Amino acid sequence: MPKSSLSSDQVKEMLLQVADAIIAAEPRLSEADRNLGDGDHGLGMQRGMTAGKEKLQELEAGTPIDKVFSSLGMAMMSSMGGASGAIFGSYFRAGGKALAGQEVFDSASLAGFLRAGVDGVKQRGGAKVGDKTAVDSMEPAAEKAAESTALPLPEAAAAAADAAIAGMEASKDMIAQFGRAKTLGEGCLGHPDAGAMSITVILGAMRDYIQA
Amino acid sequence: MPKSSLSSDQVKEMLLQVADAIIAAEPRLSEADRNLGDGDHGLGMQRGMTAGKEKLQELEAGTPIDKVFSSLGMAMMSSMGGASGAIFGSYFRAGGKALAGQEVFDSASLAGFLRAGVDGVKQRGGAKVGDKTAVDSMEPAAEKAAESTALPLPEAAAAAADAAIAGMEASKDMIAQFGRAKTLGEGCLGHPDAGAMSITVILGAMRDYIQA
Amino acid sequence: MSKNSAKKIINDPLKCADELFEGLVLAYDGKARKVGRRSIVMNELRPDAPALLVGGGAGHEPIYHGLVGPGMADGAAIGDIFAAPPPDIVLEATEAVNRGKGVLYLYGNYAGDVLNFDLGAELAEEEGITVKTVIINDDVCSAPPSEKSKRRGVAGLVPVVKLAGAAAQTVDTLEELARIAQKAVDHTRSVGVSTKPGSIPATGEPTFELADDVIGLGMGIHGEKGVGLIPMCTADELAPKILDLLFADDLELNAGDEIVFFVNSLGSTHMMELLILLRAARPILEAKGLKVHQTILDNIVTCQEMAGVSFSITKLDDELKRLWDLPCESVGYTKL
Amino acid sequence: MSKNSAKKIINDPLKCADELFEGLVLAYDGKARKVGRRSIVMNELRPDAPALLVGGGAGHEPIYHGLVGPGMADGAAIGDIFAAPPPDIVLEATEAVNRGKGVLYLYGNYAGDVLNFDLGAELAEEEGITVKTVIINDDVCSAPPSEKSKRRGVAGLVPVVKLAGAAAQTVDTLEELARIAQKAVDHTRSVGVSTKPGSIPATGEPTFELADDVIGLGMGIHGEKGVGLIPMCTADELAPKILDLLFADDLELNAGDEIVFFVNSLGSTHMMELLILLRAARPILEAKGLKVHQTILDNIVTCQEMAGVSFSITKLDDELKRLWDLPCESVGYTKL
Ligand SMILES: Nc1ncnc2c1ncn2[C@@H]1O[C@H](COP(=O)(O)OP(=O)(O)O)[C@@H](O)[C@H]1O
Ligand SMILES: Nc1ncnc2c1ncn2[C@@H]1O[C@H](COP(=O)(O)OP(=O)(O)O)[C@@H](O)[C@H]1O
Ligand SMILES: [Mg+2]
Ligand SMILES: [Mg+2]
Ligand SMILES: [Mg+2]
Ligand SMILES: [Mg+2]
Repeated sequence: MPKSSLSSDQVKEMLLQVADAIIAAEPRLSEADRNLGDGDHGLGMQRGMTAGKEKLQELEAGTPIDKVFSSLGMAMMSSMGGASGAIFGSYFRAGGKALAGQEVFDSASLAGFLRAGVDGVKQRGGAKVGDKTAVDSMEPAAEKAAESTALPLPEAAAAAADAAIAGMEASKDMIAQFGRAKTLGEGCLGHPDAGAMSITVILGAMRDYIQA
Repeated sequence: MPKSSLSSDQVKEMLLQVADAIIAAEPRLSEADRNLGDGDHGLGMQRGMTAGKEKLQELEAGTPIDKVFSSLGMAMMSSMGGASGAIFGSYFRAGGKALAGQEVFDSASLAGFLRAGVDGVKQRGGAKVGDKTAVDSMEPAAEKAAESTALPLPEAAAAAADAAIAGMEASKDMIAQFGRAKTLGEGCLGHPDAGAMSITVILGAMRDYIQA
Repeated sequence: MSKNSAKKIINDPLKCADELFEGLVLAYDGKARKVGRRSIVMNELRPDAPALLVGGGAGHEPIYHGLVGPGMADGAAIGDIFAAPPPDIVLEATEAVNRGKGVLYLYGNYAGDVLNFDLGAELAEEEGITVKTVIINDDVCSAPPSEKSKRRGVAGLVPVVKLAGAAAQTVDTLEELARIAQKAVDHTRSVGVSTKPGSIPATGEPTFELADDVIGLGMGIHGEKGVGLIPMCTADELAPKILDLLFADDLELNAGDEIVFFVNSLGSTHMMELLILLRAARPILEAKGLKVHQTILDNIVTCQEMAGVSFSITKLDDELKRLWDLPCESVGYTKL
Repeated sequence: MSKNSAKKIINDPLKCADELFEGLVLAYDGKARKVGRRSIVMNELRPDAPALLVGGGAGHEPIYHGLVGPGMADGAAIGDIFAAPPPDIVLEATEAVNRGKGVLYLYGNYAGDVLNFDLGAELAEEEGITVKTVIINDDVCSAPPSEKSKRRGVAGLVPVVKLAGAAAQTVDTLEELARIAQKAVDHTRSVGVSTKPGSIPATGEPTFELADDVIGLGMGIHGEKGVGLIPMCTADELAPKILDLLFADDLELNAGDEIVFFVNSLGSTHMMELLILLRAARPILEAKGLKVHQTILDNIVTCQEMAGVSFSITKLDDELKRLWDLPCESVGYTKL
């Protein structure tokens, strides 16, 4: 049954499913990075989410929502390394921080998480929309979620997930300014950014959990 | 027209043809060495015969027969290196020495050359018949030539060349005791020795020159 | 255990980074030790001196973590295969090498390394440790001179770490150490080519494609694009192409200048080819009036399965030359 | 120019030996010089001392000719690819290293090397130079201990040349030098494996075949047959197999013995794998009570394109340990 809001334990359950979705998507994510980078993005995300699952499972029942998110972020940051360890770690940590004090996770929380997350990433990495990075999925998802705070959570989550996909699609036409792909120039064209693809997997899995 | 004996200049001409025959046989000789050794026998022989040709061409007309042979041997020894540089260098040097003072090359000279050549090789390398080395072609050729001193040179040369082939064929059934193949044990079986194959090329080219 | 099509002698392809790290600690024969999760630090450190910390992803051995030793780096923070070390590993290494005089981070210019070392520096500053950073960006073909901050760090890191390591044995302040390291970077340029793709142990798949009849000119050590593809050619044709790119860059090289000339193999290119390339390159260097103070030929900056070479030039002034001539020892580079 | 299917950066495949030699002379940065046709000799030689001459075929770089230097060999006689140097090259090198105290020939046990060095020795004796010969035969898998004269020389030549090189810096007679070199040989054993075939530059063809799912256990450095083929396996499975073969041989290794442990790559096996193998091997050495005095991990004894590794153990007694601890420098191996 679609969930209109989540308890902290449900958030944890959701993030465990997010982790499984990323782990399952490893070959696709690595393949995307092979086209533009060094081919290890899926492996890094898999490593980060495997560590994240362990960390999430250790959390006591009722751990505050912000801590649930930031625990995942910390686990990713310290297990992954690489660009995406810092980027996705910051995403969940900064996004989580915005939810301090919140006892349920609803459409507004989603918007708050996505906005603070992408802002944290932009501050950390300096990339902006159009640079062919994960930001190209993060930013439209955050914008869409901000427009959708009046909608029920399942619809808001779906809208955000769709926006992330559109962002990833848009990244195909961009020339990279960050990361290993930045020296490819026009050689980038036609390939989506691997980190943006990870964001679509993450938001897709959140939507699936919320809608199920 | 078949030649019943050779002048020293004809010996030189014959050895130039021997050199060309070996150079042309390079792929076959290397292939034989790939089966049992390190695959370079043809290359080494090619190098040696190329140097040998140069040396032969520099010789003045009328250079004594023994010097013609030993010049080739010296050129091979100092350009090839490897087992076959020493072995084939010794063959032509020791074989040539036996012809000192001879003004024509006839059936008896052939027998003298082949005997002294194989004895020099045996003394240098310590291999005997059955050890799967060039000696397995050299020795039967020398024996056959010794039996054929009463025959005209073209027939004696043909008999020696045939004996060398038979020796190479026999080497297929031997287990190597020398050179790189010695650790192969039964893995040697079925493959002819590369150095023995070179001897068949050398004696075959001598026969062809003498018979032509 | 994932499949590994590259026929490598390993165990679990996903554990390569941890296991090679354990091997590396043993390779130091008791002169360096494991610290924390995945850092390596010399046992004997010069007291009251600024520290030199290097680091980066694994899979390029012996760099960076094989460059720890007397006269080289004091320690290294090590990431997973092709992944910069996470901030907590940077922190654990920072704490272990610090002797109260601060720590210089010296690493190659890759997004992941910059992000993680910066995060590590923030954590270290919270612990009261002063950190300075010098980023190695010697790869001429990755961006024009006007955009140096976009240039990658490649094989030039070896002479740079050697020079900074010598400085770390002699100077007393972090500022001095950083100044010299930056000078070593400013005086170093590299151009690389690739002939065969690399692979990641976890997948065994080639990380890029390269036809049999082409060479990637200016390619990075993961196969990042450079100046373009050129037809497969001879050593005598390739050496001047590489040197032309080096000479065209903004490091002034004048007749009489002394240099370190480093011919690096990406790993699957053998020493014979390095020697034949050196034979082609040296007369060109000499024709330009350059004096080779030291030649290095080795595979020190590598990439799993990858074949290719790079030339690095480090121009020595009096200060750098004095530092160069000090001895050093490490798993990756040793000099009497 | 013959075809060269191995995608190597060379020029004329038939000129590789000459050209790598020219490159090698340059790599020595003026410390060694070209002598005669294809020999390399140190410029500064200890006066009135017995000389150490090494040599062999090319294509295995950096050995042998890359092992010339202070504390290593005085000179090297170099053959063509995979071919021992001819006698006149041995002679030219002999004359150049001799300082009136005679010359020790130290090389690997291959038919071609024995034949040509013996011929060279005869020529040298004619010139009044005393020559002694010590033949390196460390390859355990090439013959049983009862037939040591049939054993090949493989990677163990590196510690042997290092020890003999140190001796050449310290002893005064050829007899002493030969005694120590022979002791180093007697104290050294190696076992190698191969995972991918080599090739000869002139043909570019693989010199042997090896299926993707097998490893040649005990194979020589040209792919010569060893103990047999085993299924492709992990580093943790392979290390004990190699060590068992070493331990089963006739070099007594007892608890408390100190050793040099050398993990060599045949060239296309990367450092990561050497490190992972070292991690697997060291606990087994320690369980036997052996003390590793020095670990060496490198590709010093190689074969064009070939992948594979070997373990070499040199047992140090007091005399060898003292010699081991002396510094040395060369293109192929340097130690502080
Ligand atoms: N500055 C940045 N801001 C946002 N995302 C970035 C930045 N730099 C890199 N990334 C993301 O990281 C991804 C690559 O991650 P990964 O392959 O794991 O790291 P690495 O580049 O170290 O191999 C890119 O596809 C991109 O989405
Ligand atoms: N002791 C020996 N006596 C006679 N022939 C020998 C001896 N050792 C080796 N050979 C010959 O040399 C051949 C190999 O020559 P080659 O491949 O050129 O040398 P290498 O073994 O140095 O690569 C063998 O096939 C064999 O015929
Ligand atoms: Mg990547
Ligand atoms: Mg051969
Ligand atoms: Mg990476
Ligand atoms: Mg050979």
